[in-house]
Amino acid sequence: MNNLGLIISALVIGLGLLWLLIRSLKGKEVERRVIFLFIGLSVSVPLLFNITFSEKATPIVRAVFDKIESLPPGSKVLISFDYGPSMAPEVEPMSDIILRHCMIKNHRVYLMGLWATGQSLSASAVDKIIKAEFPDKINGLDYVNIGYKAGNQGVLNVIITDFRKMYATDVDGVDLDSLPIFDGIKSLKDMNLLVSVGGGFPGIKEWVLFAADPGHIPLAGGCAAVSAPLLYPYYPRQILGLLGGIKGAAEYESALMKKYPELTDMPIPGIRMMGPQTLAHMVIMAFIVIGNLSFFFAGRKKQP
Amino acid sequence: MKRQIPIIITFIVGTVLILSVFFPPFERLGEDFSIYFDIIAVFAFFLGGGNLIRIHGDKIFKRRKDWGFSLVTILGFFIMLAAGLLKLWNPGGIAADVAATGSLFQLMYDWIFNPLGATMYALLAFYVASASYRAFRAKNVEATILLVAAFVILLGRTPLGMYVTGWIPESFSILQIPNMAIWIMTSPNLAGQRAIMIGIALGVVSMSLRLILGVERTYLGVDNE
Amino acid sequence: MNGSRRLSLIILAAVLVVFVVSWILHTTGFQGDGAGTWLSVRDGFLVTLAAFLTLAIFSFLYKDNPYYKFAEHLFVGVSAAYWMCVGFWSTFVGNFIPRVSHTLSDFFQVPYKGFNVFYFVPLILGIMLLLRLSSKVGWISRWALAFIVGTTAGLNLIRYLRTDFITQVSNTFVPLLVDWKGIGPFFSDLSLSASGQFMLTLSNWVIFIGVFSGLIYFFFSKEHKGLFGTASRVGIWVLMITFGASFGYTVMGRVSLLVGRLTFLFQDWLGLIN
Amino acid sequence: MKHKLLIGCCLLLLPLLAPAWAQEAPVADTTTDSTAAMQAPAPVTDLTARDKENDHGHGIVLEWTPSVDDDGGLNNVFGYVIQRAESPDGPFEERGRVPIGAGGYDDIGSKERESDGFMPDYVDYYYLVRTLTVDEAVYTDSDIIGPVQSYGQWFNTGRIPVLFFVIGFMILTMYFITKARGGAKLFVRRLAGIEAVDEAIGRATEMGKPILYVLGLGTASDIATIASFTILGRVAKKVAEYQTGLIVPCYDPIVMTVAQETVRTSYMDAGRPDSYSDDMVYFVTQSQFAYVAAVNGTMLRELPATNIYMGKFFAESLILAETGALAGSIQISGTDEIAQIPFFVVACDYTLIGEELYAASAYLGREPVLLGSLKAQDYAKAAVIILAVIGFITINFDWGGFKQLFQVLD
Repeated sequence: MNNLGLIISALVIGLGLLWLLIRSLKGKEVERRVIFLFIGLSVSVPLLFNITFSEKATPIVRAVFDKIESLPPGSKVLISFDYGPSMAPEVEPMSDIILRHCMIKNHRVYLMGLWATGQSLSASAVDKIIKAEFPDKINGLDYVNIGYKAGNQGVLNVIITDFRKMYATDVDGVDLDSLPIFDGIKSLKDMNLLVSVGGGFPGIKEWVLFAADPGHIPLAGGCAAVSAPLLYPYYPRQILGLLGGIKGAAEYESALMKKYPELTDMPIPGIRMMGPQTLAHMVIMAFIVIGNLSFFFAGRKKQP
Repeated sequence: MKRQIPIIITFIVGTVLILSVFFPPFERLGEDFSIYFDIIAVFAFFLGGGNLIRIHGDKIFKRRKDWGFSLVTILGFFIMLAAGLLKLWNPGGIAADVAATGSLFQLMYDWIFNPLGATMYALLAFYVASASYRAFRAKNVEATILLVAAFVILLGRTPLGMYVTGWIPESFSILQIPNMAIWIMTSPNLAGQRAIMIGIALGVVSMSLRLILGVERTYLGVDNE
Repeated sequence: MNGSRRLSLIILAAVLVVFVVSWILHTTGFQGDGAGTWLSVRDGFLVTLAAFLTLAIFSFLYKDNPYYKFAEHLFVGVSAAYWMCVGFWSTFVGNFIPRVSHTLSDFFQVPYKGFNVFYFVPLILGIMLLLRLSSKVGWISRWALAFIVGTTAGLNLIRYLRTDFITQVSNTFVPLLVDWKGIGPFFSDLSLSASGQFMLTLSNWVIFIGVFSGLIYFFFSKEHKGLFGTASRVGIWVLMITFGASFGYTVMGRVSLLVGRLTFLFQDWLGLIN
Repeated sequence: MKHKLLIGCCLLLLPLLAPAWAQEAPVADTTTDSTAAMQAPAPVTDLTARDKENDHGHGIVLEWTPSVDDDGGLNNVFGYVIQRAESPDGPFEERGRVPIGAGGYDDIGSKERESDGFMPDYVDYYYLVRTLTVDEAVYTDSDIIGPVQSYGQWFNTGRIPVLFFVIGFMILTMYFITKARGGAKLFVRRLAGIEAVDEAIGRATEMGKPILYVLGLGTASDIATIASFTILGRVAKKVAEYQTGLIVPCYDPIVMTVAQETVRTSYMDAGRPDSYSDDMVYFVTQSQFAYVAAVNGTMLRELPATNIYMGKFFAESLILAETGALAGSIQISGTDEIAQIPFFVVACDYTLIGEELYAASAYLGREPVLLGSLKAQDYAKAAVIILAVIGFITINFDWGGFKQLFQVLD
């Protein structure tokens, strides 16, 4: 289905563009409705045929993937859910895919949140990914969800010296000391990697200033597209890598798929959302190129 | 008299509001005045609604072109107005939120207002494309700069940018198109926006002063000077 | 003329058939009780109506047509009433009534917040505005306008000066050289990261020169000639980069709006994808 | 020339007189570990309480030195609780909590007498700060301080920089207006967008087609909309002279009222009061996309020769401009909505960028008073450039004080 759809859409859109190119080189302007038709097609065809593009991971995304990939199994990774439902469509694919990757690599995962809304989102991630896809993982041994605590960056200030000062129990009310996953874990400094997914306040910036920097702990981040440029100056010294917007999520998903081709039925919301957008972008760029070619080769004399 | 009093009102109200910022006891004046403005706006709705009925009613009675469609407007207007003001089908009665689930008002909002608005908004995808095709031509230096900046950003937001320039080593990573796109957004783009913003701020300040001093008065239907 | 009339009748018939078929298909069945059946029939109609209105708006891309006109006129009527109702309940009943009348507050079941004589100011001004409809005392509506404009001018003057002007100016004070560590490291790391001083330094220069020349472009009382003209030209270029970049950046967001609408059509209406 | 220099210098120096502000207290990193967990921590010291400055009362500022066991010593501090009472013997109620490392708290109450959190002025309050550990039962209270009262100030010194700018700008404007009234010739550069308006009206007359004037989505409380009225007044006058059609669909009822007034007056000034009808300026709806849908329809049905968009515009800017281009109209636009300027620049024939929109109203009038205010704007811009250069230099010599002069306290 996917291949057939790809071939059909490539043929339709490719040949169409070629026809337009030839036409415009002859000096004929492209009618607006044709452009509209192309945009409509380039968005609906990938939607209908579920066409996706494999993304090539940019170094800044690659760095996060490589870090999780290169950590030895059983490494301790903390994922913080620092977002709410309104930001979720854009950043939830990131926390999902990173959590999944950690599970595949058999890391020990600690989930928490600096946003009150993060707690239900981390709980749903546990149900959706760990319980559904990795049923043999044991709560308290392979993963734990310690939930949300109020205090914004103050929380980080405390748990960088001692988890137990802030968190007496996990979300289910189980004493941290009775959880095997917390054996020998005193503070954030015992983590091999911190991941903050969010971007508002408190978010990645607070993780840099109050945890990663003072504790010299590796930190990776995932954030909405709008906040990515603001976080860029922290890379790579203070953030080892960053997933920016749905595109970052898509790049990560494709890196994971490439590494583990056996994961055929893994949900890939990032890549799926990128499909229509990418095609539409390319069509728009093709139109700009065609417009300029016709302007230079054919229409120059006629244009004002 | 008819011309002087409005200008004096503008002067007094404007000056008082400016001064209130510096004197804490009067700080909330601005807030209060904004609430007054909202209330005045509700009265203005009568003007607006009345005007709408007049324009479309006129079309219907005089059987002007497309009068049938004006009937659609009038019907839509009155049904929605009744649904909202009388809270028809509202499960909570008069105390409930006007858009409570199950009310006619909410149904019309969800299935008429919302799809129409969202679709109008979605038309933008088409217009963005046609505008870029039509306007992004390297006609002169300015247009070329515009074109190149837009193109780099577009490329940077698709996988294509990475495929083309991904091989460039990390130490020259600025030459990778996605990074170049980020840099354009954070540096020259920021500079341009800031220049415009400072300009606008000065323009607003100057215009406000002109209004308060009464030298700009077209809005009163009075010609300047 | 006759041909085109016949064509539009055929299209109208086709649209009606599709509408009715869709309505029937989306009516998920007849539940035992009357209420369930009614809800199902209603929901089938609403989904079909929403899809019809969506397509009617999209048809405008081809050309102006009666279906678009219908959707447009319906939209205008419904939306005008929508905002009137929201304004009435939230501002008039929510803010005004609780400050002027205990009886009315009780009637509308909103908590009475105590009488405040100042709330008669907007009442009086609002009535003045309505007097516009009379040709004899219409001039008095200008007093209300003068009040609105005075408020606008006073509030905006300070607001813009504080947030846009003063902060933006002070944000432009940036160092010209960021962490100078010698020529070698300066040119060997051309990346956006914090260790790439070259880009950090370049960015600061670009921001400074960009703001500087951009402002020069906005000079009105000096002829743009000579050195001044060059600076203003650089200013236009910076503005053009800004416009191009913002335009390109927005495209993706706009496309996702269309994805949302098409998902409604393909998924909720036609059931083609899940 | 001397005057100009003097005024310029004054404007530059004004902010220097404003007080500088201290930066936020640095937040400590807690890096040392500790084993003593459940021992009572040392109390906070040097606790002070005073009225909050520059407000209308109802606020008290507390400051203290954190416990020695916060980031050091026993290292068992979890946070601080601020408690308040109306007598030194209590009862104390909790007013707020702050995390470790914090050395201050603003206790701000409600100003509303009716509300629950009302904090009256001129009432004696007593405060203490409790140093918490993770164990709720283990804590140490500080000494009780007080009495302290909150009260309002008459003048907000924190906003002095703004006041300086307001006064400076006012002096500049007044100066140039007086000068212009005195007959001095003031040059104003050409604004292509505005010159195109006259041309476009002529074209519409030749073609026998109307002009569509869109005031945007602003309300009468947007300066951009008010600037647009001035331009509308001018357009309407020309239109009345040429006997061309004019269509002004409005989004806001108050804007419609003002626009009707403006257009009517222009027709009167042009000596054609009978050509005016209230149907030219009408209300559409107060909903963004419904308004756009209707204006779009109007464009394709009436096929106006010229579309003028001036005022506040949002996402609809491109929908309007592209439909207008499709209808083959000449398009002139102007907005101060930064995010929308790119779309207008791309899709319209002429665009007034930001500040140019405000300048246009002065430019159109050509009256000395208005031109004088433009001149003042330019001087302010020159001052910005000079300030930026000074800021640039001071930052590069690590003298941060200059930048701090621009801090405006809320």
